[in-house]
Amino acid sequence: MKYTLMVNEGPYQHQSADTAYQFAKAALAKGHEIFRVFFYHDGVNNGSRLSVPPKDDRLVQKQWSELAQQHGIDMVICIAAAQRRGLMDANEAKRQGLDADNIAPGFRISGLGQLIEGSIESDRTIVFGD
Amino acid sequence: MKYTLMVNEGPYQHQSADTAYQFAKAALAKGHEIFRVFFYHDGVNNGSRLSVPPKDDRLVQKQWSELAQQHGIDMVICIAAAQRRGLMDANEAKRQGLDADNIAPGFRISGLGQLIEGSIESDRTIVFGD
Amino acid sequence: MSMLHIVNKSPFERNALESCLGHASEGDAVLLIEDAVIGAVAGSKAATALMSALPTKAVYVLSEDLAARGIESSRLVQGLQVVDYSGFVDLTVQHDKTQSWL
Amino acid sequence: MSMLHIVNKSPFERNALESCLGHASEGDAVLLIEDAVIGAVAGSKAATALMSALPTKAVYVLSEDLAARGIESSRLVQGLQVVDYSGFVDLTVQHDKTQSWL
Amino acid sequence: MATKKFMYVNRKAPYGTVYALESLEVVLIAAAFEQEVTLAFVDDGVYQIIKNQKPKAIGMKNFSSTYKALGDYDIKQLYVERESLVERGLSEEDLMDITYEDEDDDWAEKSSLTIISRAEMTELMAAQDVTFSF
Amino acid sequence: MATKKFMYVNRKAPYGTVYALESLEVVLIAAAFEQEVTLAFVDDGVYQIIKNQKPKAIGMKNFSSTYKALGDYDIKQLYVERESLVERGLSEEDLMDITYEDEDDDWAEKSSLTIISRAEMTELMAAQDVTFSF
Repeated sequence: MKYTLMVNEGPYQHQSADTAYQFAKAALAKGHEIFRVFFYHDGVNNGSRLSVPPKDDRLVQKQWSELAQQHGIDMVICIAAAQRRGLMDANEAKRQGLDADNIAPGFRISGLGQLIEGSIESDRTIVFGD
Repeated sequence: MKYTLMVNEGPYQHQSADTAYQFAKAALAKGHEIFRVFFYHDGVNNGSRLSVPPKDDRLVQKQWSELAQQHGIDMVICIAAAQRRGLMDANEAKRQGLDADNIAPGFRISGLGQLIEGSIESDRTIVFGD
Repeated sequence: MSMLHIVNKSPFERNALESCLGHASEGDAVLLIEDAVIGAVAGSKAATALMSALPTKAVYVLSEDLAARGIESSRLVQGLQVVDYSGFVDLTVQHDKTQSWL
Repeated sequence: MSMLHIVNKSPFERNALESCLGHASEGDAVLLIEDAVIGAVAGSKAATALMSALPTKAVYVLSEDLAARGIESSRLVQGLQVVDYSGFVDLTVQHDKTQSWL
Repeated sequence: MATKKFMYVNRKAPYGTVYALESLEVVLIAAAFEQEVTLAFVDDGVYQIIKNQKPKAIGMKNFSSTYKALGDYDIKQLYVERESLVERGLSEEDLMDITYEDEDDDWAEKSSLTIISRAEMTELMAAQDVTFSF
Repeated sequence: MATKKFMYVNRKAPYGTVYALESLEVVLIAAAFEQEVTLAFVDDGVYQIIKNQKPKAIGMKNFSSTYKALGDYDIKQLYVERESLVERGLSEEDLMDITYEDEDDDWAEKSSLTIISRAEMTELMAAQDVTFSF
């Protein structure tokens, strides 16, 4: 089966991002395909590379980066939600006249159309949120 | 009266930050003092300078910066919560070996003791959250 | 010595108002802000709980949040008092402590 | 053609489970994850609603979330089925669509 | 691409959280994909389309007029649950007029809002292919 | 500095949200300030101190042992609401043993947990100076 996952909450505050990650791992282990993970609302904060939690805790953002790189998953951060919350890649930061960016490896910023397209292309769409 | 405000949610996703800001403005207009605003949990994301919402919407993060500068309010971001969520000032970023920081003007990063101290020093502590 | 209880969640979605009313003391005040204001509408499922509270507690509703959600004060449960942000500040002065029901 | 309903909120705190059960069709399945698993404990205020659903809907509970919250499966309402993440994935295969009750 | 039935389920009040606004942003984009689009207003979500929203004093943008523009995007299936209105002390008269122009009927202006029962909402939900919850 | 009565009200289950963990982090810091510290476990908050928490399979850190260490920080007033337990099908036996050593009683180990009624919790809440809600 081909899946699109939607993640609507940021790391740590809610379990949603952890649940989506655990679901993705379990689906991949069974041979399914994760076509796309779309990060919306505060979910965009999963894509920050500046996070440094205590050493005995998981690093949610890095787990996503590693999963994407190991399995070639397309991880898309919604541009409109990201702009509100201050999640920027180098291009966007430049375009907005900002002096820094904070996106983590394996994520890309794009539009909401990627969510709809993912849901059309996939057999299943699963929403993880608050 | 002397107030300490605690803000526990990030900008936009929840109204809490807006409510805290409106409350602070109303209290200042009546001659009260805002001794400290302490940002905890996802509230630390109020302190990002990389946010660029649509032009017809408020810029929550900048409203805080301006309020702090106009009234000399001490705005403290909890360091432990900020590390989990990727909110960094230049010092912290350097100490953690990160290549960027994203804190907005008027905020400073410090420990949870600042919250307790604020509540001891203030006549009232008001919590804004989800 | 009395407490101002602040409730910001819809009573149709969450248990915050119910828990607040179950733990507020006589003479305390309850202030509804943000999405909690929709519980103040007369005839709603939450109205009964508010009416039961009124004999022993003052209940206030924030006008700015009512306006945002299109609620005229004529629609509210009888006995509720409408305050604006300035009144919110005054309530935190009149009551020497606050408790937020998150 | 059937729906997998996913509920992740405590039924004591939010109306998500109640709304889900009020909108699920016969033959649908309901999966409790995250904080929603605490509603599956026998003798709890939420148990009655789940028992009423069981004749027409399958109700599943995620084992990893039960373990996190210290709940043994012997404590659950009779008739609920415990699945792990691998079983969660299987449920999304068996049911051709899902609805999350956020 | 195949055509699927997309439903956007709105269960939360506006302004207290961003979900109502950002749900609407998804719907506007979805309109370009030529899929079947249905909006459901259930539980506190019915407040999203209430009349006379004035969020200026809480510092927020009034986005309620966007619902009225949905007809221009060919989105005209907005379903509101009657029980959700009644439980909140509301009725149909409290909702905004949201209309579309029917091209098959000489562009007559018709309501996009349909008030349905919980039982009917249950059937409508069961008939979807993809459900987004906000 | 004046001494104030601080209460930390925990109303949410652990792991589904971060509030339980980050509440505990505040409490540990607060211990250094020589104020009166009381913890209240109400509603879903009673799950924070339940026995046998095993969050490893959801990828999270097990922080429940920290509650047992509170005695070392001289935090020994943990109040649990009986009605909240009962509504969730739980009883006192489901809770962790959380103890402190009483320096006034030859370091005897005593329970830090007190189960009280909702009416008693109401009185306790009314007696505080500063209330943090999580």
